Amino acid sequence: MTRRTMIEAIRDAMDVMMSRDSDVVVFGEDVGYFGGVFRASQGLQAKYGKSRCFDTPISELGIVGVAVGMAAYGLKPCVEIQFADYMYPAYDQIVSEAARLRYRSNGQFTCPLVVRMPTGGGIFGGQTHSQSPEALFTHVCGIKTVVPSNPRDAKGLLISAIEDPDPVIFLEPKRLYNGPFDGHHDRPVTPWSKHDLGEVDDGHYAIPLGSAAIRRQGEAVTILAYGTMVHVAETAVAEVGIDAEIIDLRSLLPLDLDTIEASVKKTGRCVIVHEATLTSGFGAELCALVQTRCFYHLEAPIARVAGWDTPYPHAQEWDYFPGPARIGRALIETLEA
Amino acid sequence: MTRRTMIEAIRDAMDVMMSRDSDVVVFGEDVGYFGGVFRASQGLQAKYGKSRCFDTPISELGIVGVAVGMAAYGLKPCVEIQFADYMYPAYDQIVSEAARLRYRSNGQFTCPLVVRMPTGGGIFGGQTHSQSPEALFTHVCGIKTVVPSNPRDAKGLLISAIEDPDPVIFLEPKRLYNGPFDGHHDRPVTPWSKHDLGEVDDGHYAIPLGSAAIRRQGEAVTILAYGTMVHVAETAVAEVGIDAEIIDLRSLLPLDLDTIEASVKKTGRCVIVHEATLTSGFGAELCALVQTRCFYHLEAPIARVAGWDTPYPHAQEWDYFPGPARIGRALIETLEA
Amino acid sequence: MSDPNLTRETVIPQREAVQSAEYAPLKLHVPEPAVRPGGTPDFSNIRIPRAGQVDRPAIDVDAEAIRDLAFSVIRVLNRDGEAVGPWAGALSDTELLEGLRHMMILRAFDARMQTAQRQGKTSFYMQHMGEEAVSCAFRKALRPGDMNFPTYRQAGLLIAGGYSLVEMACQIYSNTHDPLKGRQLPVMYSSREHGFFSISGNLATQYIQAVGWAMASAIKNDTKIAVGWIGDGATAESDFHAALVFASTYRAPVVLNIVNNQWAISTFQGIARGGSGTFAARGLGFGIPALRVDGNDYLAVHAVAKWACERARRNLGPTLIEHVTYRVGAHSTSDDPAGYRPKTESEAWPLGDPVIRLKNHLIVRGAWSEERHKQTEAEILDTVIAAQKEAEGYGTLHSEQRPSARDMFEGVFAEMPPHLRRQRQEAGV
Amino acid sequence: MSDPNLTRETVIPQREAVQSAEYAPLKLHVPEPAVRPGGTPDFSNIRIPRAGQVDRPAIDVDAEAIRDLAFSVIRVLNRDGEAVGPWAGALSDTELLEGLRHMMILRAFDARMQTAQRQGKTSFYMQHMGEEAVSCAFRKALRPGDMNFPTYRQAGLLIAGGYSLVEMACQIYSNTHDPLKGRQLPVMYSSREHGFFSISGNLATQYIQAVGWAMASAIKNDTKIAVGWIGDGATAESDFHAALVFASTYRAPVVLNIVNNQWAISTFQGIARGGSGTFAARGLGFGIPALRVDGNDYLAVHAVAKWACERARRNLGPTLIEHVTYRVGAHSTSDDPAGYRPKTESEAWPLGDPVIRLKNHLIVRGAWSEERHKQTEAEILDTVIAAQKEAEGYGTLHSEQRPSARDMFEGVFAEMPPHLRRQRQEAGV
Ligand SMILES: Cc1ncc(C[n+]2csc(CCOP(=O)(O)OP(=O)(O)O)c2C)c(N)n1
Ligand SMILES: Cc1ncc(C[n+]2csc(CCOP(=O)(O)OP(=O)(O)O)c2C)c(N)n1
Ligand SMILES: [Mg+2]
Ligand SMILES: [Mg+2]
Repeated sequence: MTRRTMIEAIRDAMDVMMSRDSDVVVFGEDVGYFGGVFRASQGLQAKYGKSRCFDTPISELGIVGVAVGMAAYGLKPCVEIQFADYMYPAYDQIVSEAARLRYRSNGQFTCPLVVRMPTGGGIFGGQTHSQSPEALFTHVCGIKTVVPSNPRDAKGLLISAIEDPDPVIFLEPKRLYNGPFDGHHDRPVTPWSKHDLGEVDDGHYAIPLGSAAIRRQGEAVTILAYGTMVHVAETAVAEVGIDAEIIDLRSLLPLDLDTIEASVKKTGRCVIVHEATLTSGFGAELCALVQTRCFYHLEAPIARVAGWDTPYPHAQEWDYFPGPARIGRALIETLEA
Repeated sequence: MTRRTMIEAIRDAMDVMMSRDSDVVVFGEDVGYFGGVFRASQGLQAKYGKSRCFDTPISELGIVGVAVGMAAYGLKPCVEIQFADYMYPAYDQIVSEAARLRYRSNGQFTCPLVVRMPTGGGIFGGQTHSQSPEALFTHVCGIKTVVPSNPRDAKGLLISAIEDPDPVIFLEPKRLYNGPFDGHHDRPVTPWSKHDLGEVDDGHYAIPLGSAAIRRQGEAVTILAYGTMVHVAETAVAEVGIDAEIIDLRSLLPLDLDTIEASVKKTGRCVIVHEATLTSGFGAELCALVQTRCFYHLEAPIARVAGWDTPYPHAQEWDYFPGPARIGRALIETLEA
Repeated sequence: MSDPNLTRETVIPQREAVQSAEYAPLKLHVPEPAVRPGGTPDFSNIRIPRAGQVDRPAIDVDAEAIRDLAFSVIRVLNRDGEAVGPWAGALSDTELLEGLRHMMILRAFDARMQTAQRQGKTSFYMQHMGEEAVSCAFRKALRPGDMNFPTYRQAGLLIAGGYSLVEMACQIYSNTHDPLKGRQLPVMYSSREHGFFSISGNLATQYIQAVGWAMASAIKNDTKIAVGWIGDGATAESDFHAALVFASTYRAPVVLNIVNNQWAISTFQGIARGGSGTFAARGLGFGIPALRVDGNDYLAVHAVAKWACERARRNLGPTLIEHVTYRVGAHSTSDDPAGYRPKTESEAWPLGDPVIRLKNHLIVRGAWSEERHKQTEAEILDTVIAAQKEAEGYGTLHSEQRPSARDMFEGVFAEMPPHLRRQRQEAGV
Repeated sequence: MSDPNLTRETVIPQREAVQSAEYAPLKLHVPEPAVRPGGTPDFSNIRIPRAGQVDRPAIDVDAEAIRDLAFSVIRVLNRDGEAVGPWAGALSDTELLEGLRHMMILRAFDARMQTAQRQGKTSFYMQHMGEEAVSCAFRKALRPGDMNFPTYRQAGLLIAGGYSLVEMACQIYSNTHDPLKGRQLPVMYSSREHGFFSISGNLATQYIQAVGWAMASAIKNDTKIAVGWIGDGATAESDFHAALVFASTYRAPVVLNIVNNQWAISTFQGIARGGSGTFAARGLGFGIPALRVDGNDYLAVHAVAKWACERARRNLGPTLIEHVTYRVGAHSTSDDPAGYRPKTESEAWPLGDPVIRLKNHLIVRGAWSEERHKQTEAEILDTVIAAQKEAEGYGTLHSEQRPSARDMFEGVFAEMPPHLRRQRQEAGV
C-alpha cells in the first residue's frame, strides 16, 4: 500500500502490466523519452526500452490506427491522446475500426486496445483543453468507456482495461491528477496523500469494468456522477446537508444499472451530474434509463446538472463548471419537488 | 407545384439557392460531373460551372476543411458526404472548427456551411452504409442538426439550412429518397408521386429550423420521430389502431420543445423512435427532456424504440431495423402501463 | 518530369503570362479527364516505356537514388509476349501457369457473382476485371504469416492464397455458412488464416493499420511483414498520410500498394493526384522508395512485389508501389460508368488485358496453347459453378437460410454486456 | 540526398547486411535526437549552405525543376552581416529598420507576458524567442485583404501588421476589453481586419482551411491570397495532407508555411519528419514547389515569401516553404525543456539569432548603430510596458474585471436558440 497521486497510480498500472505482459506497449505524443506532458509514462521507456514505450508523430489518427493494427497482430497497446479534445482526428479509427473489428471479422481479428485521455476542465485550459467527450463514446457500440475518480480506482480500472479483450476508452479527469477537487477553485488544493482513496495497493489488482461504487450511502436522493463530479457532489451534499446517496459510476459502458436502479428505487429521487455539455450528454442516457426502470418509484423529475451547451470558455471557467452551488440547488429542488 | 422525389426536392433546393446567391457552392465526392452517387447534384455543374459545383478528392476532412475556409471567406458551401458513415474523418473539422468558429472569434469569422449526408438503413448497405449518427452532432454545441422526412420538408429545410448563418448538418434518410417507407420491406415501394408531401412548391420557400410538424393528431400517446421513422410510426399506429399523435421533429437542434411538451401533456404518454443505436442516441435526450418537462403528466414510462446496440448488420437488416411490429408493441405496452 | 501516365489534362500549360502591376482575377482550376462520354477514348498521351527498360536496383538502395522509378513504369512482358529486362526471370512455367489459373478463376468467379447479384441472390458485388494480375501476382511474393490489409478489390489475394471459393460465395450470399455471419456487405471478406485482414467499408482506414501490424512484428522481433492496399482515389484520405508518416519514421516492415485503376467511382485519377504526375511520387516526400509497375503484367507485379517484400524482411523499411492498371468494369453493381466515361475507353487502355498477356507469354514460352487455355477456361467455369452451387445450397441473401438475429447480437464484445443481453431478450432471440 | 539540416540520428547507416536464406528478426527503429540532457549540444552535422548560394528561379518554374531547393537552405545574410546572392536586395533601409523594430517589439512583448503569466495575471503564455523573423518578415510580403491561418507562434503577423499591443494583452488577460470576450486561451488571437484567422487550439486544422479560403478567392475571381501556417510536429496531422491534396488539385492561391523550429514540445523533428530529410520534401510528392529558407534571416524569409506570394497572385498555384529555425524558449509556460534537451542547445544553434543578425546587417549597411539599438530597445520596452499597463487597467485573468457569464452564452449561434436561452436563465445571467 502506497500513497499515490492519480498520475502515479496510472503510471503504476502501466508499469505493472508492462512487466507482466511483454505484449503491452505504450506510446503517444511526448510519451516516450519525456514521459508525457502529464508525466503518466515517466520512466517507462528507460525501464522497458524504446520499442515498448515511444514517442509518436503528432497524429492521433496514426496513434490509434497503428494501435489497431498492433492489437490485430496480438499486442495490447495502451496509448495516450494528449488531451481528450484532440481525439477527434482518431475518432474514425475508434468508431469505424477499433469498435467494429471483432464483430465484422466474426472474431478472427480483435482489438484489445486502451486509449487513455485526460478530460474535463478546471485548469483554465479553455475550449481545447477541457472537454469531456464521453457521450461520443458511449453511443458507439463495441467500445467500453471508463472514468475513474481517484487513484485506487484509476489503477484497478486501468489494469482491467488493459486486460480487457476489447477496446476501452479510459478518460482521466485531469483536475483530479494531483488531488481530489471539491469544486471550490478558490480553496487550497488537497493532495491525494490526504485522501483515503489515495492509498493504492502495490502490484497487480483489477477492478472489474461495469461495477459502480457507492461513495456515500443515503436515503433522500440518488446522485449519479463520475470523475471529478463525484467529489464536487460530495461537497454539495455536505453543504446543503442532505442525506444523498452518491454513486460513482466508474464505468459508463458497461453500466452498473442494478446498483443505480436499487438506489433510485430506494430514494425515489435522482440527480445526475456531469461536466460535459448537457444536450445529448451521458446524463441523457442515464436519465432515460432511470425513468424507464424506476418510473413508479420516482417522486420528482430527474434533474441533470451539466456543463452549459457552449464551448468551455477560458475566463468564465467557473461560470461554466457545474460546481457545488448548482448541484446543491438541484438537490434542493429535487427534494422539494 | 411539382411532384418530386426527395432527391429531386433536394436538388431543387440547391438549384434555387445557387441561382439566387452566387456565394452558394456545391461539392463533394462524385458530386460534380456525375452529379453524386444518389444524383442529388445532377445537372448543377452543367448549369453553374465547374467552380460552383465540382468533384473533390476522397477526403471528407478536406471537403469540410476547405468548406470551413470558404465559409470564413464569405461563401456558403453546401457539401455532400457520400454516406453519413464516412463523416468521421471530417468530424474534427465539424466539431472543433465549424461549430466553434463564431464563438471563439467572437463573430469575426463565421461558418455558414451545410453538410449534407445520406443516413439510415433499409437498403442492405451493411454497417458502413446505414448509420444514423445524429446524436454525435446534437451533443456538439454550435451546429444545428436537421432530418427531413419528405420532399416538401427536405426542400424547405435545406433552403433554410443554406440560408442559415451557422453550420447545419443535414441528414437525409436515404431509404426515403424514392418514396415513403412504411417499414414493410417486403411490400412494393410507394413512390413520392403518390404521396401528398411529394408535392413540392416551385421556387424559393423556407421551412424554419426548429419547428416540428404534427403528422397525425391524437390523444392516446405521443410519438416522437424523425426521418424514415415518421412513416414507419404511421404504419405502426394504423396497424395497432391507436389514436397516437405523431410528431415529426424535422430539426433536432434547435428542437421544438414546445410542441413536444404540449403534446405529451395532452396524451400523458410518450414513445420515442429512432433508427440509430439506442444507448446515448438522440432518444435519450428527448426522453430526458420529456420526463423533466412533463413529469407530472406522464402516466407511463417513456419508451424508446431504436436500433440495437450492434453495428448495422447486412443479412439481419430487418431484424435490426425498428419496424412497425416493434413500435406497435411499444405503443401497446405504453398504453397498458 | 517524365510521366508516362499523363492524361491530357496535365498537358495543358500550367503557366500564365505574368502580368504587370495589377493582378488579374484568380481562377479556380478543376482538373478534367481527357475525354467524357460521347468523346473518343484516347490514351495516346500516355507514355509507356518499353518493357525491360527500367533498372532493377539493389534492395538496400536509397530512395533518392531511384526517384525516377516513381515516374516510370516497370514492365517485363513486351508486345511479342516475351519476358525481358532485369525484372524478368523469377518465375517458372509451373508458377506462371498457376498465376494464369488464379486470374482466370477470379475472372470467372466475378462473372458468376455479378450475375448472381443481378438475379437477386445478393445485394451487391464488386468485380476485378482488368486488375486481376495485381492481387494474384502480389500474393505469390508473400510467406505464411504475412498479413494483407486489403480493400474490396483484392480478392485475388484470397484465390491465389488458396482460400475456398465456397466460403467466398457464402460470404457474398450472407447465408448460413457465411464465415462472417451475415454481418458484412458482400465481398468484405476476412480470413486471418489466409493473411487477409477484415475489409472495412471505410476507405483507407486499413492502410495505417498495416503499418501498425508491421511495427508490432518488429517490436516482437518477428519475421512477418504486412502489406497495405489502397486505391488511387483513396490516397487522398488522411489514413494514407498517417501510414506514410509512421512507416517512414519507424521504418516499418510494410509494403504499401496503391492500385491506380484510373477511376474512383466517377472521378478520374487526376482529382486525387493533383499536380504530382504520379501517385508513387507521394512516397518521395517521405524518403520511401517508390516504384510504378505495369499492373496488367503478372511478371512485373510479381517481381516488384518480391523486391519490396525482401526490403521489408531485411528490415530495410517500407516501399511504396503504384500499380498502373485500369478498372474495366463498373465501380460496383450500383454503378454505371456510361455516365462519366466513354463506353469503349477500356478497349483503348494501352496496357492490355492481364490474362491475355500472360496467356500469350506462356504460349511464346511454349508452355501453353490456345486449346489448353480454352479447355482450362471450361474446367474453371465448372469448378466455379460447382462452388457457387454448393454455396447456394447454404442459402442466398433473401432465402430462408440465413444467419440468425442471434448472430447479430454476438461478437460486439468478447462477452455480452448486460445491456446487450437485455436487448437480445427484448428482440426475443 | 543533400540535407543541410541532418541531425545525427539520420546519419546512422540505414543499411543492414543482406543475410541469406533465413531472415533475421525484425527490429523497430525509433529515431532519437543527436543529444539528450547531459550531453553537449552539437549541430556540427548540420550542413548550412553559404548565404547567397541558392538560385532564385522564375516564379512560373516547374516544381520538378527546383527540387533541390527542398533540400537546401535559402540564405541572404552572410557571416559578415552582408546581404548577398540572388534573393537579396528587395528591402530598403526603412523597411529593414521597421522589420527590426517589429522583431524587437515581439521579443519585448513576449518577455513581459511571460513574466505576467508567472505573476499569475494569466493562465498561460507561448513565446517566439528565436523565431521572430519568420512571421514578422512574412507579413511584409502580404497585401491588404490577404488572410493568414496561423498557429499560436506567429504573433509577429499581428505586430508587423499593425495590430494593437493593448488588444493583444487584453486577449492574454481575458479581461473586459478582450476582443474575444474571455472565450479563448491566451495567445489564441483573432483579427479578421488584420488578416489573422482565429487560432484553433487544435493543431493543423487551419491548414486545410487556408486552402479553402484561397479556393474561395479563386472561385470569386478575387485577387486575395491565403497563407497557411503549421509547425514541424503538426505536419504529421491529417489536415496537412488534406491541404496538400486540395492545394495541388485546384492550384489554390495559397502559401503553405512549415515552421520547423526543431521541436514539438519534447519531441525532436526527426519523429515527424521520418526518413525524408526535410519537411519541404513533402511538397515534392504533390508537384508543389517547395523551398527551405533560413528562418532566422529576415531578408531571406521576406524574399522567399514575396516569391511564393507572387506565384499565388499570378494564379500559378501553391508553394510550400519550410522555415528552418529554432525554438529557443520552452514550448509554453507549462513546459520545461531541461527534461528533454541540453540546456545550452539553443546557444549552439548554427543559424544565430534573427534580431542580432538583422541588427548587424543594418550596422554593416551603415543604417544602424549599437547605440541606436540600445536606445530603441529602451523605447520599445516603454511602449510595451505602457500597452501592458493600459491592458491591466481593463483587468487580468483573476481580477474582478473580466468578461461576463453572459458573454459565455452569446455567440454560440448567430441567434440564441431556446435551449441556450433557458440555460442562460437557469444560470441567472
Ligand atoms: C471514407 C470513405 N469515403 C467514401 C467512400 C465511398 N466510396 C467507396 S469506393 C469509392 C471510390 C474509391 O476509389 P479508389 O480508391 O480509386 O478505389 P477503386 O474503387 O478504384 O478500386 C468511394 C468514394 C467510402 N467507402 N469510404
Ligand atoms: C490535434 C492536437 N494534438 C495535440 C496537441 C497538443 N500540442 C500542442 S502544441 C504541440 C506540439 C506542436 O509542435 P510543432 O507543430 O512543431 O509546433 P511548435 O510548438 O514547435 O511551434 C502539441 C503536441 C494539439 N494542440 N492539437
Ligand atoms: Mg481507383
Ligand atoms: Mg516545432
